[in-house]
Amino acid sequence: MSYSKPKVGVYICHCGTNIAGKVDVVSVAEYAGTLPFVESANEYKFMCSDPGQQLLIDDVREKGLNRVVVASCSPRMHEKTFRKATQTAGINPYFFQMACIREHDSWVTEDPVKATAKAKNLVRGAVSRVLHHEVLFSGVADVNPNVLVIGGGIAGMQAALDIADAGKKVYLVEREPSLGGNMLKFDKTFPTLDCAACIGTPKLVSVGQHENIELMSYCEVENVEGFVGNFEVRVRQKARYVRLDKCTGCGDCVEACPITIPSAYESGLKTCHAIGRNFAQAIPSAFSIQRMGMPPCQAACPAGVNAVGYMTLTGLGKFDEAISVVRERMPFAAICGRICFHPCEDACKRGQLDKPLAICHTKRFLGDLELKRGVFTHPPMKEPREGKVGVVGAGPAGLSAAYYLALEGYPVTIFEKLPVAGGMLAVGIPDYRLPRDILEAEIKNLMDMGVTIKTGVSFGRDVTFDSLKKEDYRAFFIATGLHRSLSMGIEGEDLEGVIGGTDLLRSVSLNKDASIGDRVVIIGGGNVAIDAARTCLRLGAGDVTILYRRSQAEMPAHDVEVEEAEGEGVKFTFLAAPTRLIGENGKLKELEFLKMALGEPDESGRRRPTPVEGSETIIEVDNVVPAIGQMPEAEFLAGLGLEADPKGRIVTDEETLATPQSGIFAGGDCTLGPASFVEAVAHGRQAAESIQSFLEHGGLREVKPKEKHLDPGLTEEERKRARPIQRQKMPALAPDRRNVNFAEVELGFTEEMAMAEGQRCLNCSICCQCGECTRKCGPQAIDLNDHERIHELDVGSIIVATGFKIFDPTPLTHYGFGRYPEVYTSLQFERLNNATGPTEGKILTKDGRVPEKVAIIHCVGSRDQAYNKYCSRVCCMYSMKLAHLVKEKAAAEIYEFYIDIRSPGKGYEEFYNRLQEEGTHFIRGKVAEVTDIVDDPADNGRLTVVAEDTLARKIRRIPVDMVVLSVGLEAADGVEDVARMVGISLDADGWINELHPKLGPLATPSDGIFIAGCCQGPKDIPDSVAQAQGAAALALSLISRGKIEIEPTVAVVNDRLCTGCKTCVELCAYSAVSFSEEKKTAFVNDVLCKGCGTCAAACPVAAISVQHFTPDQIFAEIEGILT
Amino acid sequence: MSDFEPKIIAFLCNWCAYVAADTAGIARYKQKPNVRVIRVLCSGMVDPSYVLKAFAAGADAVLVGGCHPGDCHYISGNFKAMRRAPLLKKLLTEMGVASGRFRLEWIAASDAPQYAEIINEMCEEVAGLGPLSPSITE
Amino acid sequence: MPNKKIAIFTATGCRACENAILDIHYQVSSLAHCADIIFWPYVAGSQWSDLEKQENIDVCFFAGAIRTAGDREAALKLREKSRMMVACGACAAFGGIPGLSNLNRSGMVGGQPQGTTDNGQQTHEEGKPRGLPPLESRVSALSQIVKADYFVPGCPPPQNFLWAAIQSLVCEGISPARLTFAASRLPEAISQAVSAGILPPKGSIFAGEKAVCATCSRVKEEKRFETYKRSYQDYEASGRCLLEQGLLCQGITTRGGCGGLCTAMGQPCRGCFGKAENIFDPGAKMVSAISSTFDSEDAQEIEAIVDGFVDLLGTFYRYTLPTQCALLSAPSKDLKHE
Amino acid sequence: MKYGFFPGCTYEGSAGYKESTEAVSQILHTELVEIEGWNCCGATSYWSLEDLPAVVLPARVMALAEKQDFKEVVNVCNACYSTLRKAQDKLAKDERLMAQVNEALAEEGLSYTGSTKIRHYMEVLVNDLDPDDIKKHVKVDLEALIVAPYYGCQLNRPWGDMDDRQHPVMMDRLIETLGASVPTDYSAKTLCCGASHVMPYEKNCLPLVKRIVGDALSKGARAISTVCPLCQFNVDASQSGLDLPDIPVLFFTQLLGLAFGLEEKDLQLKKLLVPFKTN
Repeated sequence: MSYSKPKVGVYICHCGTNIAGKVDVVSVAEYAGTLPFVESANEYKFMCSDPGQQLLIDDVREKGLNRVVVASCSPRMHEKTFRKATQTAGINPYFFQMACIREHDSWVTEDPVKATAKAKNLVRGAVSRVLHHEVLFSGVADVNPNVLVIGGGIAGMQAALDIADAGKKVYLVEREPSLGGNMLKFDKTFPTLDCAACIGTPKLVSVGQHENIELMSYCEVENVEGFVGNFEVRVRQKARYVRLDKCTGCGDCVEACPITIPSAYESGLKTCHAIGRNFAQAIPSAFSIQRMGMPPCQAACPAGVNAVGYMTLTGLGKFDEAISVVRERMPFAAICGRICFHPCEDACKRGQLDKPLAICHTKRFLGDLELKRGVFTHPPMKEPREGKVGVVGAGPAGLSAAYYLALEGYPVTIFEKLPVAGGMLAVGIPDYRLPRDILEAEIKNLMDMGVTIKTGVSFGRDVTFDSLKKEDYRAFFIATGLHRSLSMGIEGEDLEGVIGGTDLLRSVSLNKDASIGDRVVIIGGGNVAIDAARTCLRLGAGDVTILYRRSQAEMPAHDVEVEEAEGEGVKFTFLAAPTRLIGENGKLKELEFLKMALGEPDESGRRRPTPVEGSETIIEVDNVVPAIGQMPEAEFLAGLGLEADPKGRIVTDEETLATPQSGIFAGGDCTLGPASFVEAVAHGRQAAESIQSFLEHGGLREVKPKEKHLDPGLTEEERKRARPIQRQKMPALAPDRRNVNFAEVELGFTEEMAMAEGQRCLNCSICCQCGECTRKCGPQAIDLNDHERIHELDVGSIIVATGFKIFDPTPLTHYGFGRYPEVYTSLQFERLNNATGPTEGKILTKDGRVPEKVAIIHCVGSRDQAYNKYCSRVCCMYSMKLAHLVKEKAAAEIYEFYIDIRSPGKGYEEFYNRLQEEGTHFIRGKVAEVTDIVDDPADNGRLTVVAEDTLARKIRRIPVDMVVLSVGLEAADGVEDVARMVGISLDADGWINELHPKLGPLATPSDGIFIAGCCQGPKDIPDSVAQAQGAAALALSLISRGKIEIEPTVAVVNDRLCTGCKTCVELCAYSAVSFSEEKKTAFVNDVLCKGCGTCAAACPVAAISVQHFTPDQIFAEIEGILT
Repeated sequence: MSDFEPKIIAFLCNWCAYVAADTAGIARYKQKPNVRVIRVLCSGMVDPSYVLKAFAAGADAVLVGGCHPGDCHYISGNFKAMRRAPLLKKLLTEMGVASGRFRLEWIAASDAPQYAEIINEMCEEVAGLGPLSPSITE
Repeated sequence: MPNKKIAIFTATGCRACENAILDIHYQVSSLAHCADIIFWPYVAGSQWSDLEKQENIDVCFFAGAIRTAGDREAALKLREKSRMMVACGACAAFGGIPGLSNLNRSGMVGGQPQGTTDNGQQTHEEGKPRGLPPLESRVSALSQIVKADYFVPGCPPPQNFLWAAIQSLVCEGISPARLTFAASRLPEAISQAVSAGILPPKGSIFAGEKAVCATCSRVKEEKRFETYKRSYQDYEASGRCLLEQGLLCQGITTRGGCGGLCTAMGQPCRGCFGKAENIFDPGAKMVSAISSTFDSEDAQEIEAIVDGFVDLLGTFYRYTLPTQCALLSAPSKDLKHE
Repeated sequence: MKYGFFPGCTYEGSAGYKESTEAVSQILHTELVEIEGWNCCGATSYWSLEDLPAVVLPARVMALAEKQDFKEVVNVCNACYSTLRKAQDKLAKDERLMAQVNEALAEEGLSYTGSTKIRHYMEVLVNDLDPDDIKKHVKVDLEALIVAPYYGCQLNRPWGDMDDRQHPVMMDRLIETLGASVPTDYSAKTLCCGASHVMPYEKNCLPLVKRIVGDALSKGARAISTVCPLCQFNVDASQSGLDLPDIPVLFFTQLLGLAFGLEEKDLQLKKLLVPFKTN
């Protein structure tokens, strides 16, 4: 039909007397007849009745109307009805407009005249609006039949089962390692007293076995996108470390686990291990490992050595196991244990409590022990493989690379220029810090693994890449370190008596001596300077001074060593820089230096020293040892054709250590500049991995997912866990000036000390990956390298069943929870009652007595202005259930302190009566305090519950053995995130808002999102199950509809006007508005658009409008109403 | 002022405020007859132009009703309304429209009594202010 | 065909519009070909007496706002004689800068300023005004006094649109080729009419179709309004969208066509082309667009941002107060006519 | 630091509170400047009878403080403290009453705005001083001394903005700062001592004191420390009526004095009914 000239039909409804009783409907109809474009105006008793609708339809057909207005009840009531009628009459349903003259007028206006006038206004508004209506059609989209259920408690399980039974696919996401939620923690259920486990576990099993249910335990929903019928969900699978498919649930691992922590599942009444299972019937039955993330010590270690792992094992005296943990990432325990600057200890959380663990010393102990025993523990070696690898330089980097390559089964040869292997370890670090025999022993271990070390071979001269490639070496690792001392660039450096720090140390190491006079000045503040100084003392120098241009704070040398040096008598002159060396016939005689002042910080962040004018000082010296840094032999690198940076370091890829030349890798000091031993070892491993993947598949190692670090803050939990043991003191030679020699200063831990140290570990990561369980696990189900995974799901609807958590009563200090051991939360008490609980269901006090008197306090955290104002609904009933159980099991006197008893529900009131008959004392009054002060000495050791008995009108002080706090329910943690993701809202108390409190309790304002159980508010098991089944039905009906209608009330952009100013883009809560780069205008995705009109309102040029709510339609209504 | 019957336009969001208005009706909360409700999908949809239009067309006051912050059916539409109100008020004041003549209220679906209260109180106030005659204020 | 008779006049205004007409350069010659300028006091020194002689004028380009009794008289007189009346420039079209005096309630508008003749009439003999005629109670745009047929907005109007208007109204499409440069930015309907040499629909506005933003050369990233800035404050003169930097640039709500001249120079748009096509009230839209993107959901913070704003009326209706402010404008004549 | 000081009626009469407070505040440089012309706070009696006088009395004290421009009024008595605060709260909420009160005060040319902050000296020491500064003055080693910190019921209730209502720890910290120790978990910290009821209803009040003393003894305390003259008096005096070993009840200021090595004249320990024996 054509809509050329609007012909409007207006229908005024009497709604019996509801409208007509107040509004003069006849005069309204007459008035309507006078309005422009109105062809026909009628009133009728009940427009919504069939005859009423028929009247409308016939009228439209006969008079050829093309617009319809009905003035009656609220459009929320009958808009759909009349739209259908309009459609049936043969015109577009959106050519209909409704005026609400009942709820907004006849029912609320007192004066009939004014009511009638108002009705006329509203009708006129509707008429002038409908003239501007446009033809609209609602769109359709398919519904994906898969359903996501969030939460594996009783509600979630039930919903999943019902949907799965209907033959639809369900993804059930549970964040705990196993199903069951809170219900499975309970003992009996009220009022029928059937046991929760007995009715719960069958559900677990059927969920676990159902072919249509994909159970995703230990998972969390991370993101939800899309719209009803077509949600895209991202789920994060937490690392379980146990393979579900392999674990048989035998439990051998649990005995093996050295970690013991309070069990969260048993709400702290019992301890558990890092690996475990909440209860025997758990589904999935597979165990899981609790790991908080990478502990600070391991995170801090450049080589990533698993310190917690071997510390824990050492604590147990399992030294062999401990050393093998060390060797996973550290080839040289004894060496590392001596010379490492142990960043792990700086990071150790125990440091926040008293002193960090002596990780380094313990490692040394393990290494020494092994050497003493003459064994060498290392991870199993792989089968020999093809591909010879040449390593240049037998320093820590080279050796470590060789170690890891050898483990992988590659033949490795190390070429070392010096006559000895070890690099700086051998010729840089003096004996008194690292005895030669230790070094040699650990290097020998390497050679026993099959590594060849060729000393005295100068790479580039004796052998070259080409010569070796001919011997089919397939890859090379350059780790030649830094050996050349930097010159100070001042006059007189060539004088006799000036000897470079590293040169000094080298010559001393190689031939145990160097001619050193009495007065020696060392230049520099690094470790080499300190080593040089202490070495000079040992060579007999009488007066050894370290000259450093900055202050002590800026010294790069490690504090420990500075202290030791001072202890031995080394002098320090800070803020002084040499300017000139004065000699006499070629021999050094005097040193001139300038005083320095600290200026602005330089690029290294340290404050730059600036000379103080005229502060020249001259002192007499026999030797000057410049130790201001080292550099690689430049010409050597040039010889190899390797690119070097300005500082002479080899340029490599940071991640893979590959040089531009294929097959050639470089690491250690020659790429890092002066770095530490452990960093060199780390580089060695890094290189080994790169080289392996290079040899395996020509490519380079892809980056593995890294474990996230755990929060370095010390938790209360850990504070409690800490064993009261002092940090063990390292026995050392007395720093007595007279007998300073090359004998080692530190003497090492005893077994007892090591064990004590190990026991100090807080196990902040919980699982320490010590590998005890893996060794015990028959089916090899444990994979300690497991990591987080992301799953993508496509579903059509989502059921949120995130449940509740109990109120934490700690803040109510007057109830003494946490202060008096015999004050329990109701959930703890459930566990106490539960046969699988800490006491196998016996009611016992912490000191094992059977209680004679038990008090149960109602409304803890509920009906309380200070906490939650709402009633938690289940507390009265479960309190009485607990009362009954205690009476049954312990024959104790029970005192229930209540405000009101609320027992609405089938058999509930009867249960209350039963309890009264059983002789439970019900005392009506809120408890003032629970105290350990007793009036009668006979009650010593008991708790006194003080309350006003409001019925007896007196204060009661009742001594009891146990107090149970009937804590209220609160929305589960993280529900706000879930709500945000699925686009629904929470009420003030944190519960999810349902669509309608009466008529839409399971639906939400977001289509396709349904709710069940306690996430919507406190409720008991039957209600939760009922809701679950209801929600399942809603999901299924959505699925069986197959298609969803998309309202045409969506925003549309008028490209002719849109300027592309992007005002609207960021405003859309559904990201439905985007900016089209080619058209330079905004674009609305009408599938995502919900029609809220925020963009339209904001559009500065009114280029966007929401269909059926366009400005001209609204304006027309305004004018209609007002003119 | 007693004979003066102000005309008040109320833009109510479909999910909270409008429902409250309906519920108020069902509960028969008596209200002054001066308010005319215009249904919008969300308070975030109420373009200040609508408000000016209403005033220009002869309204003596305008009420915008939306869901409480956090409860918006469209997640955050009501926050947009909340952002607009103060600047709009400022513009209106400069135009000589007393601040009592424009109100933004959070009215939950269950707030029927509050709704009736707001309506009556607003009618009172506006009746007191008298008919709107916009003029420049300095 | 006979030459068109045209008149050019400025009421209360700065005469920049008339200069803009001169700015069509060599095209003045082609204007001369098809038109006789029979009344142009500013350039031709015409007298009102010259006008009296004419019984009719084809096109009158009327600039300036109606502020005095004299202005009103001139408007009525010219309307009476002219077949087509073109409101030329922001003042004639919307009230313009003089219109801002409507903001002033304290009686400056209206009354008898010094130097007016006792009968308040301004006589035009020898074009020597003896004083100012009395002021109107409120400043109006041309269309609020008499019906205006066409509008060329801008302060002053860019010469290409002026030329487009002259071409189509005066030359009626002679050498339309010359037009293309101007037509390019004109709304479909007008440019077609212009190039076809027929009259554009009455009420046509010789300006762009989209708002200024569309042709602004600045980079729009994300609208998030943090704090109100004024143009003397520190901001990126080049590059990022000025509004996104906190300046109240009205390019988002203002009819375009200028090509974003000011914004390109780092000056926020002041809205001299009036509100864009679909807008009910420019102030309301500015409020909505800006406040919707306030970078806060906290009532106090929002209040704080709003406190920063000053003189919303004077800013949002700088050129349009008499005509485009929904609450404060008098209706325009052409509404009455239809 | 300078504070307006409201001694209250019982200050001077109580066993060494005045002397020790003066001596200690001098050492700790917390100058307590007595509010000139102060009057009795009215204590609890009026509250149950008539609002206006109940409020006017404390209001006058605070008005005086305002006039003598003290930002803060320091009390040493729980009753004074809570009465002043109660009045302050009541007046803040009740404009009518406020007007009446000011009308009354106007008689003396005083007015009350509610600007002064009401504080207790013990809380001042804990919050305004650095514990290390207090430590500096400690001369006597009290390590062996176990002191039960008894706060009384009015200090932090109903407000609870000073510390935990039920189990405050401020004084515990203070005592530890002095080198003495507190019993683990003294449960009677905030029980009521019977206050003024001790006189008329002695037999009802004895059990109250018994709990305070009994718990202290059973938790191994050798002394009880109080912050309120009435608390001190009740707990000290009532012990004769208890079948329990005696335990001395000191003012916290006396305890500070002991630690600072002050002499008897500053401490007036002899005035305690249950004698306190050093060593």
